Amino acid sequence: DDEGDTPAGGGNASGGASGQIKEGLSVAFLPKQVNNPYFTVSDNGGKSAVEEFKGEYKEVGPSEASASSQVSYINTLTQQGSDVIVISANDPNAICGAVNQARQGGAKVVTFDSDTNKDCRDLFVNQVTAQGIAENQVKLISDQIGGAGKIAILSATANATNQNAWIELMKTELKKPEYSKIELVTVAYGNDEDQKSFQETQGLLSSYPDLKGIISPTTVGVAAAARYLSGSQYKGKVALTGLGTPNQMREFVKDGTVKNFALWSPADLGYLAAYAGAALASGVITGKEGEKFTAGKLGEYTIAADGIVVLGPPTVFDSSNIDQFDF
Amino acid sequence: MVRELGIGLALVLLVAVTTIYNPRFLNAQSRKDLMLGATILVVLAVGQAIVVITRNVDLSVGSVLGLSAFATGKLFLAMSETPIVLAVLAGVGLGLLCGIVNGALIAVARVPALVVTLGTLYVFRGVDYSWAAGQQINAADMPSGFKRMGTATLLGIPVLALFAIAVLVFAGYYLRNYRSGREMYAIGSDPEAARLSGIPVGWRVFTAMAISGALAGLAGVLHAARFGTLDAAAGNGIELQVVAAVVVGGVAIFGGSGSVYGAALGALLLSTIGSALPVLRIDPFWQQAVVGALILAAIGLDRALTARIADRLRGRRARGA
Amino acid sequence: MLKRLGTWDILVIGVLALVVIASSIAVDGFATSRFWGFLLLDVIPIALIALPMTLVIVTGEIDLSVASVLGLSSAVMGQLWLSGVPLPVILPLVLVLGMVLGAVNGLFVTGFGLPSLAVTIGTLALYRGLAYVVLGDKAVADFPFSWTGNTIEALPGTTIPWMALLVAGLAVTFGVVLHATPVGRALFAMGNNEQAATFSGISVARTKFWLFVLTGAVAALAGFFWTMRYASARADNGAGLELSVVAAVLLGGVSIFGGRGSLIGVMAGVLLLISLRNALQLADVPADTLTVVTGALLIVSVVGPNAASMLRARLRRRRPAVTPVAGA
Amino acid sequence: MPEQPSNGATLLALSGVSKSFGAVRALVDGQLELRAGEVHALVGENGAGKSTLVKILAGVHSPDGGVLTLDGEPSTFTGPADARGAGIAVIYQEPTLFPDLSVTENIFMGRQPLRGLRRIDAASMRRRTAELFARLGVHLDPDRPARGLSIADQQLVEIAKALSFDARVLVMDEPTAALSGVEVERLFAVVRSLRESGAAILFISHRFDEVFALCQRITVMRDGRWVSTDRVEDLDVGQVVRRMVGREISQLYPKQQTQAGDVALEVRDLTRQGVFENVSFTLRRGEIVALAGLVGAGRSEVVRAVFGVDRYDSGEILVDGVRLPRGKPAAAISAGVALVPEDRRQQGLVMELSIERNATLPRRWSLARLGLLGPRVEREDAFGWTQRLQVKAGALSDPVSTLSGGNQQKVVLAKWLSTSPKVLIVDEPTRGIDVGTKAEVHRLMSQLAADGVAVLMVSSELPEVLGMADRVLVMHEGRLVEEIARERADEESVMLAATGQSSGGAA
Ligand SMILES: Nc1ncnc2c1ncn2[C@@H]1O[C@H](COP(=O)(O)OP(=O)(O)OP(=O)(O)O)[C@@H](O)[C@H]1O
Ligand SMILES: Nc1ncnc2c1ncn2[C@@H]1O[C@H](COP(=O)(O)OP(=O)(O)OP(=O)(O)O)[C@@H](O)[C@H]1O
Ligand SMILES: [Mg+2]
Ligand SMILES: [Mg+2]
Repeated sequence: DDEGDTPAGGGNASGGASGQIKEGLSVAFLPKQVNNPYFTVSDNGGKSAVEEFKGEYKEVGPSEASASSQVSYINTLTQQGSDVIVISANDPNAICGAVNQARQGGAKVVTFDSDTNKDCRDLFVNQVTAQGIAENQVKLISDQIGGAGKIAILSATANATNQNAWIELMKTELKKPEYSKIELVTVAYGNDEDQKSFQETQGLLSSYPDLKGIISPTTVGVAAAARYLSGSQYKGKVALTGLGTPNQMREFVKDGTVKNFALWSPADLGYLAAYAGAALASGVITGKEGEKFTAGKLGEYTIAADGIVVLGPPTVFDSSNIDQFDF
Repeated sequence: MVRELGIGLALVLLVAVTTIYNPRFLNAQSRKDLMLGATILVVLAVGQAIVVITRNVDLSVGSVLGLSAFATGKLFLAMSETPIVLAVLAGVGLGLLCGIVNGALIAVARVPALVVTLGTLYVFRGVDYSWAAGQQINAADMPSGFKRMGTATLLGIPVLALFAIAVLVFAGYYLRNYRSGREMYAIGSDPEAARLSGIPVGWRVFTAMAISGALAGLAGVLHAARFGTLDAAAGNGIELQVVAAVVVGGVAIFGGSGSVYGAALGALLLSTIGSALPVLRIDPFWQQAVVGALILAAIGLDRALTARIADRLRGRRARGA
Repeated sequence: MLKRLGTWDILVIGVLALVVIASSIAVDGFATSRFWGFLLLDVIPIALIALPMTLVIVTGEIDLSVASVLGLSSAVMGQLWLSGVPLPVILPLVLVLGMVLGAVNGLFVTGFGLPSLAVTIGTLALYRGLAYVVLGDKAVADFPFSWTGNTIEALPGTTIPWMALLVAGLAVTFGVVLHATPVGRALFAMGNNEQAATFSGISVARTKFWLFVLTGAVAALAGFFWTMRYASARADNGAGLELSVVAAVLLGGVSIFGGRGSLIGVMAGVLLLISLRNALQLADVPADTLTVVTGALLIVSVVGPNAASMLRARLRRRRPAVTPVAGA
Repeated sequence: MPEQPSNGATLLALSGVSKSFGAVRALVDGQLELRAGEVHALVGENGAGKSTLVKILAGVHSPDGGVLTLDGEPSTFTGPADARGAGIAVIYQEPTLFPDLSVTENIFMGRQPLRGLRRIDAASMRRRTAELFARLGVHLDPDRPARGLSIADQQLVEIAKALSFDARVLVMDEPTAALSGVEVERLFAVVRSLRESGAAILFISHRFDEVFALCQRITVMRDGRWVSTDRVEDLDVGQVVRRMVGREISQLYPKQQTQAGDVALEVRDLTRQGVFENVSFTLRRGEIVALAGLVGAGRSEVVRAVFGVDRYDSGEILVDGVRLPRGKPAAAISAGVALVPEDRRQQGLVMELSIERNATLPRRWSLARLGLLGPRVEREDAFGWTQRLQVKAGALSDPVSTLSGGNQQKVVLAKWLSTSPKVLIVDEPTRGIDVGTKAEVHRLMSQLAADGVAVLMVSSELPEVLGMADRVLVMHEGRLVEEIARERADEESVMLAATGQSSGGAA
């Protein structure tokens, strides 16, 4: 990797160059759960960013995804005086108190992947806009089923904020005239557990014999659904798309179960979050809407309303490009 | 036998009701899914039943499963040409090793199984996590032959389920027809009397723990074959489900009675509930509560049955002299 | 007073002191009042539930449903709050709920004579399931700060949360009940030998029943604390906590077969478990290693004393030990 | 008397064998010689060390000292499996069945007949069980579980188990204790045929008629020591008893004459289906009433029901004219009833608790001040009675499990005497305690009766019954069959009633 600026967007007075980021910042990544491969990839993205701006990187976190143990780790980071805490929240509220204590102690807090309440953090690095996901997913499934038929959604948990926002927008999207022949019959919840998602897929296909397609906007769900389909009589007959990682889905794209699916780059997400945190800690930005900063190789980003930075549109993976990715 | 019959009946009833509601619940695909869904729990329940029959318990099975599943993946990563037989043996061997650790602590140091296996539940899982270090092994990393095993069928029965059936039949036959098997029941029934009868109590308990470990190891390999995607969290928290399956299956938690067939039926019942509730479109939030209520109902029923039998026997005691 | 402590209590307290001293020297930030403030907040729920759990295990039973009672209480709190019930009313309601849940356990165990391990595995699933039924996957988070903030408020001029003081008070109460009252004597007696206890005029079943009720109430109280501390009522609150509590109680020297243990040991065990965990966390030891350490500690705590006494026996005289096989 | 044995070779012998459990010296000098074709009796008081000796023969205990010779070779057993391998079959005093397993499996556990691939041959196992039962005249379903068998049936299964060995040495520790005459006769027939085929048999019993009818030689033990071994022809019952006890029996029972007062306890028509039926009796202040009968007659069940530990189906119990509620020991205690149970290890004491806590357990509430038990309250209180009963212990805070059996028994007595009972029920009060202490206990009971306490004593020891009681109530198979006044009570009258042969009797 070259660590020079990418000439995207061009230098602007209020935006900073990466050169202005202080050296030696301590940046801690606190994923929902260590040992979760998705977070391992994105934290490693963050690690390469921290190495670029010569900070101290570390990853800490609980081995089970619970808010209470995350709080304990936030407390620890507070005591250790971390400059930047990059966190993916297990609960939007439960960690608020601890996070705010960390901020009072001088830390800058950036959430990524999964946000807290907006007054508990300085910035939220969003993988993609909800609107973007909704448009993308509906378009993918519509193309696969030929624009007509019954579809279902296999979501994560019923209270997953981002999932619910996406599903709402998908419903709106489906009202558009070009999708008028598509009917969304139900939303099932696989709780982001492999086995549960697997069983829910099975249940969907039993309950709706004429189901044409499934959207599963969660990596666990789409992989479980794909695995179910590929080993069943529905393989190739029921379309499936969603958000998944290339490594998990490669198999199913190659055997024809899944035509295409989408995802952002988790590594880039971590990378951007690290830069955002460093920019905050270095005083390059304060978190106000409209401020700009440069995130290494990804180029320049602008802070949107409510302190949100959006990574970019998702990548669509299919058999032609999937082998170019490894995460 | 009465107990097994009761659970079998409950199972038939559940399948019948679900099928009436939605006939596709019993089509070829769905039958296969049901069997596959039960496979891992059945294998674990068989091992757990053997342990519980000796008046012990093994809470570490979930962690052993996770460790073995991940090891299988790692093995294929290191040598993608590994023959399937070898992978299975490796997984079983690793599980056996864990079981030996448990068994040695319990039988040699003479400490309660509950505490030891609660400890190794943490230790094995921690080792698993450190080893994995957040790595995920994907379906693409596994040889296709191994993955085919995960979905292939033989005479309409999934190959993985055949493993479970083989384990079940073998264990059932062993417990019924071999001296050491019967001695496990004797130990659970009255450890002190077992000692007086010259039964090598420590050694048998050790063996039971080792078997449970080995079967958890096998379950890990089956998990790897079935799910393809692996991380270190496989089998997390499954131990209570396994104990529940065993208890629902009529194996007395204080040892001495019950059968592996009952335990397997218990596992089948629990996993079938898991599959049936979505098909019945029952609010997913109710599922866990239903499972809990069922466990209570099963052990309550079991006790009622035992009490009735005891009463009948007491009545017969009117022996003239 | 000191000479009344058992050897195990002294050992646990000694190890705790060792951990504290070693960590103060080796781990940056350990010997700070802020660390101990955080630590005590983490200790509170486990310590709280460990109190009645100690009594339950001393009588030879176990209650694995405590964390689910905590979760169900939290869920019910959330639902009540959503439907406009004020918190001062919610608190007693939740305590009553905990008592009812505990009574169900107690009924199954003492009324129907079922093994508590099996019963409470069942209610562990049932209560957690009911928590989801009540609140679904929602989180209720709009509790007033006057409550959530006050729950974790420190005593003026210190970092010690006032709740910790409350728990300490409860611990003293439980300690006195267990070690210096007729009730405590009865608990030890029935844990050692239920039959002999019955022959001494102790109502074993009734005592156990009320113990389960008490455990339910305290678990519900812990649920209230949990909800307030994290300002979030959720059905999955405290999931898996039962194993931590049992581990801490066993580490404190309570015998899983009943009849042996002390509350001082248990409190030292809880502190040892949490302070070791937090200290290692502060020293950036990965979570995986923490898991291993927890398990190893538990194993050593049971194997250690046994191995020592077996060794002593072997040294003294060579004769076969008459030990029944370990039970479930 | 049967004919001479086929040969007299010594199969198994013990000499100078000793065994201690902590401070209890169960066996000091055990001697025994079992010859082929001979039935050998071992007699001695409770606690003389007979069962301990049996367990050494069975390989359950390894002796602290002494020699065990098998076919003339010194050997050691490291476990029950060794003894079994040497052809020794043992019937233990307490049945050791597996309640969850079938009767057949119980008989053949660990030695099931095998067929190909070392599999258990269930059919032949069941067939052999049926044969054994036929031989013993037992009517039991071979497939029924052992749970719920009566003590007698359990004992029969144990006998069948021992017979199934085809053992060279058969050891029977009180096999007939729970059996009735018919079964005893069948057993004896089987034992005699075994003897004729050249087996060596050890027979332990407290019934001298059986001993004299079946055995060729008698070994007497006292306080863990061998006393004598003689041929039956050279002995009579009186000699055996003297050797067992070591002194004249009359010295043992210092009975004070007392005046019977008001009725303290009245039991009316107490019935528990299948256990005891229509038991009625009264107990007056100052009286010692003995409840005699064979083991298994239901005496313990009756007194447990009176105390409220066991349930009963009908009838009523009055203390000082006030009815006791059912199933509430606490109520019985506060009404002034005390029960010293027969099994001190299981029922009398909490073995892991200290002496002081055991001794004060029933009175823990009355000792508490403001609901609290201070650190010294129990010790001070326990001191009185333990001192008076001369409990030998290091400290009162030691666990009661560290005491010798006799001292444990004293602690149980102290525990109940300190409640100042109006009605004292003692079940086998002197089981397992040494001769000296026994006299002390007897003196104490006399003293209490003299002080106006009503004493109900369950005892299997006839001399104790005859020596202590003002009246003897005799139970047979769950019914109260006789009431015998002190003057008319003798060994014969009590034994006749107890074995159900008195047929009405004069009362
Ligand atoms: N496991 C043990 N631990 C401690 N003491 C024991 C143990 N077994 C026996 N004793 C003691 O050893 C002594 C001898 O007991 P043993 O059972 O051999 O007597 P016994 O002659 O069989 O009496 P009985 O006629 O009542 O059966 C008794 O005082 C008893 O309490
Ligand atoms: N566990 C049991 N299950 C079934 N029946 C039993 C059991 N224990 C005792 N009995 C029966 O109850 C009756 C009374 O037994 P118990 O031993 O109490 O009599 P006892 O006269 O007190 O004799 P002991 O001298 O042994 O104290 C007997 O017929 C016996 O067979
Ligand atoms: Mg004896
Ligand atoms: Mg008796």
